[in-house]
Amino acid sequence: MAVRVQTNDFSVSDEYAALVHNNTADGAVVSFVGRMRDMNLGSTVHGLLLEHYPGMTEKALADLEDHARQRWALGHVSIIHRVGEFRAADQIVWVGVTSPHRGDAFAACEYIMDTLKTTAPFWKKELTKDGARWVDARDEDTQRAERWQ
Amino acid sequence: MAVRVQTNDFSVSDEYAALVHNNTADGAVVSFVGRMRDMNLGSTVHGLLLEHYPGMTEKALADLEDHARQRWALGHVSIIHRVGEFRAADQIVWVGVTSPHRGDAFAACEYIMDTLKTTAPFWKKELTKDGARWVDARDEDTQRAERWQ
Amino acid sequence: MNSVRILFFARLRETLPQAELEWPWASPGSVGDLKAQLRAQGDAWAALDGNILCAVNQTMVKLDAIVQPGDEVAFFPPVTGG
Amino acid sequence: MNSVRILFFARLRETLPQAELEWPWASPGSVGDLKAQLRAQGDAWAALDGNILCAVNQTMVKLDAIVQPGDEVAFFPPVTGG
Repeated sequence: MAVRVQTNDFSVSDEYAALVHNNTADGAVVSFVGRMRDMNLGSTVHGLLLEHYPGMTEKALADLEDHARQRWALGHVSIIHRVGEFRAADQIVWVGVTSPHRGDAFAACEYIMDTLKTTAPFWKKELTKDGARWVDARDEDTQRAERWQ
Repeated sequence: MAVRVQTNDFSVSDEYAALVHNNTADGAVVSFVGRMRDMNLGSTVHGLLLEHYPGMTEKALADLEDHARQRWALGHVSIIHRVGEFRAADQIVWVGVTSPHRGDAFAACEYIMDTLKTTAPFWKKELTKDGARWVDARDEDTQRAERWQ
Repeated sequence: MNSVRILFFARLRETLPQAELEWPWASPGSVGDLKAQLRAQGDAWAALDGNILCAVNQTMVKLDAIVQPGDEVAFFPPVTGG
Repeated sequence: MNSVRILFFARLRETLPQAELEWPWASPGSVGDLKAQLRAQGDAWAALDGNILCAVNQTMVKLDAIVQPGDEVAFFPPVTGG
């Protein structure tokens, strides 16, 4: 499949359809959608800016797909990460994985998200009533990523 | 949300839309779709019959949702399992879960599928060129379900 | 009520002489007792000997669970949905 | 080529005096050396002292990785996408 970094929105329906099109070998399809929450650390967040490192982001996502394929039996993999400006409930990231095996599909999808969180060069800046603030990396994300090593 | 046992197909697009409708609290959406494969145990499978225990199936799926909610912080949960006759690539089962937390959404979705596989009263019968055969339960499924206990 | 309603599913439903039946059951007893009574009807009921699961009133139970008169009892092979 | 191109992102990009620059780099040396040279320009570059990640030619590396003349080097805070 493909990885994409884009400002425009994606359609879960279209992305799902692409994963299963002409695919009778894979019984399992696992997908993750990351959306903007309206609350974080107690303040109401009314907007989000997502900055990235153009070029490296695409490379980092492609590497994630490669590493996942080395580890699990996967059919199709698609990763989309949006950048730019977001409002509450906007879709930010999509990861879709198909496999003949349910366990492989779940593991690969979660691995990609966990590892993306610590290795792909995206940075979030939240807009709250008290102003803009860069989001700090969370220890929990580091720990979740380390489980896969 | 709801659990449903039905003969008719479901729309991934509609089910996803229902999970996130008016939902700005949950940043994570994980979904699983189980589809009919055209191969199993080395034979080409051209059809599948899915029998169930009416009444108990709905109860078993509702129990799965309850147990998942006791264990993880979940927003919406939907579980759909079809019964009847299937062809290759047909959709059989849908599990969709939302949560403020990515880890909870992944765990709950996988827990529901793993536990469904060993506790919900559905039985598959495969139609192959050599005739019909009941699908045997797999040790792997039992082991996957036991991980959650 | 002095009987239980018994249902069989999947391979059992096809293999046993009956897919469902009413069975005399005047007082509480275990699932294991009920299964033994059914099996004692003859070799046509041998399919009950294998790895068979049981639900009482639509909840999965073990062989030592108690069946009350009026209960719905189901026997079936390990499940294979999903 | 006797320089490297340096990029900063997110909080670093906003905090440091420059968002990107060309830096003289005539022969191979470590990321740690390069970072120390940048930091030595003055306290306006103190933001480099924290927990800062580095990528050379768009691959994440550690401080002991070697930077060649002509490389693209990026410094940035821990990532927070997804």
